[in-house]
Amino acid sequence: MITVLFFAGLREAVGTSSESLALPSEVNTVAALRDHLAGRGDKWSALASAKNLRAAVNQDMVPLTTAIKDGDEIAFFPPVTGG
Amino acid sequence: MITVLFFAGLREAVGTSSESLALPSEVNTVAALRDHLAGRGDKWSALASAKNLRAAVNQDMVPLTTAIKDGDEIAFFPPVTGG
Amino acid sequence: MKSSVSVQEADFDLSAEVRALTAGELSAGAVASFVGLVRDNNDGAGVADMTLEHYPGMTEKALNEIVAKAADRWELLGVRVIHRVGYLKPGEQIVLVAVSSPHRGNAFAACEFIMDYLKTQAPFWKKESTSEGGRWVDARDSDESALDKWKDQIGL
Amino acid sequence: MKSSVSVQEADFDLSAEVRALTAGELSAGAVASFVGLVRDNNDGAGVADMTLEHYPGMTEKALNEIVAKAADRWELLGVRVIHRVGYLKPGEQIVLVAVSSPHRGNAFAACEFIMDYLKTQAPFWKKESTSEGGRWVDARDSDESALDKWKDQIGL
Repeated sequence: MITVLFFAGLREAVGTSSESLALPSEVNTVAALRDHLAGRGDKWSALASAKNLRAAVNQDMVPLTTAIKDGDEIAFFPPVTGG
Repeated sequence: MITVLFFAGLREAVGTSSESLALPSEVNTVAALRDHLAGRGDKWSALASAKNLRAAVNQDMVPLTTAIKDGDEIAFFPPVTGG
Repeated sequence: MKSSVSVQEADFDLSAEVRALTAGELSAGAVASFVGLVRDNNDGAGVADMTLEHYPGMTEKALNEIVAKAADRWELLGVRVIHRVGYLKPGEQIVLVAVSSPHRGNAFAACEFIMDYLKTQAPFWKKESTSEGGRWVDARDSDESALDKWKDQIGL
Repeated sequence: MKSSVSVQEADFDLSAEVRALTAGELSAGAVASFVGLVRDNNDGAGVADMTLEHYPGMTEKALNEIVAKAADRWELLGVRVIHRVGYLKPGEQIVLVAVSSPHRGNAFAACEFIMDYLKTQAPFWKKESTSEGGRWVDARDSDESALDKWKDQIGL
């Protein structure tokens, strides 16, 4: 199982803040996970159309090319705007 | 008449914080005034030996080559160390 | 070096934080600090209030990593970071970064560095209520380019 | 831009000064501030206390000129400068420079610029009581070279 989190405008677009799912065997990068989730269609396509999508794996901000594995916590979000 | 002020270590060296004097006719720059005062000898020679002597004319920091005239307020002091 | 990072809804007192940062540390000659405030306008629209969302867990981790990066590069005695979350109105304090050091150059550089990295690396998101409705604040290109300054200067 | 400069024996409260600086100014998103403190050591000797002398009249003039120079170069909303004189002990606050601006880059640059110019252009002198007796503090070469940074960067 992996945990997937969504924040800010992306959380509102997909309509959920987190879900747990079994990692499909062909999904081994953050980008592949994004495509997998976006492939559900409807509101999930927000993941494909998001400008400047950012991601974190186990609470480190990472490029979308980063590898993922079972047990990881993966977060998707827009560019941060704190401070 | 001009007013001459001394600050910090230089004030202690010459033993006074201010004096008024008639501007001698041949003294027409800050440097010439310094030499004139240092020429009194004794403790006044501190003006000649001061490393990095700084000066202000009418409360503006200026180079020692600056011209002075009757009525001016001239200050001599070491490099500043506030902040 | 002592450092402390907080993510909280509560407001903070700048004087009290700076006093705590330098308490008992008499070799600290310099404290540089930054306070970010909610502005009443942004991108041409009035802002009535704002809600700050964050990523609990990652937020503290990201802030501590940014502080550690600064402490590697400059001689620092203490760093305090506070970032508020939740509901905020114009004029309210959002963020504090305070840095103490023996000398001012290091304190200024580290304080600005931490703010610049926080702006693009710490997981906070602002949603504004404006006269045109609610909207998520867009990231600024100038925040990305602020990082380039550090990359050029110190090869990060 | 609103600005205010004080030379005083009394201590100051950082929070109160920053609050006053930004009061009623809801377009201020950023406040950078600097506090200088008396250190308990300098040039290898312990410092028991310190006396700050200044040039009454010129001091306020010099500080106002430095603030005006900063306001010419950066978009600022407010500047507050307080410099204490008289008798001070280690840990006490000596100087405050606080700068408010819509955005942080201008606030940081102007705050550091004002401190760098104050260090070499404002007529204050420190005399320390150390274990080896009283001594006037020597100016630092690093304070002169801090000015070069601004000359290089902005052609002053």
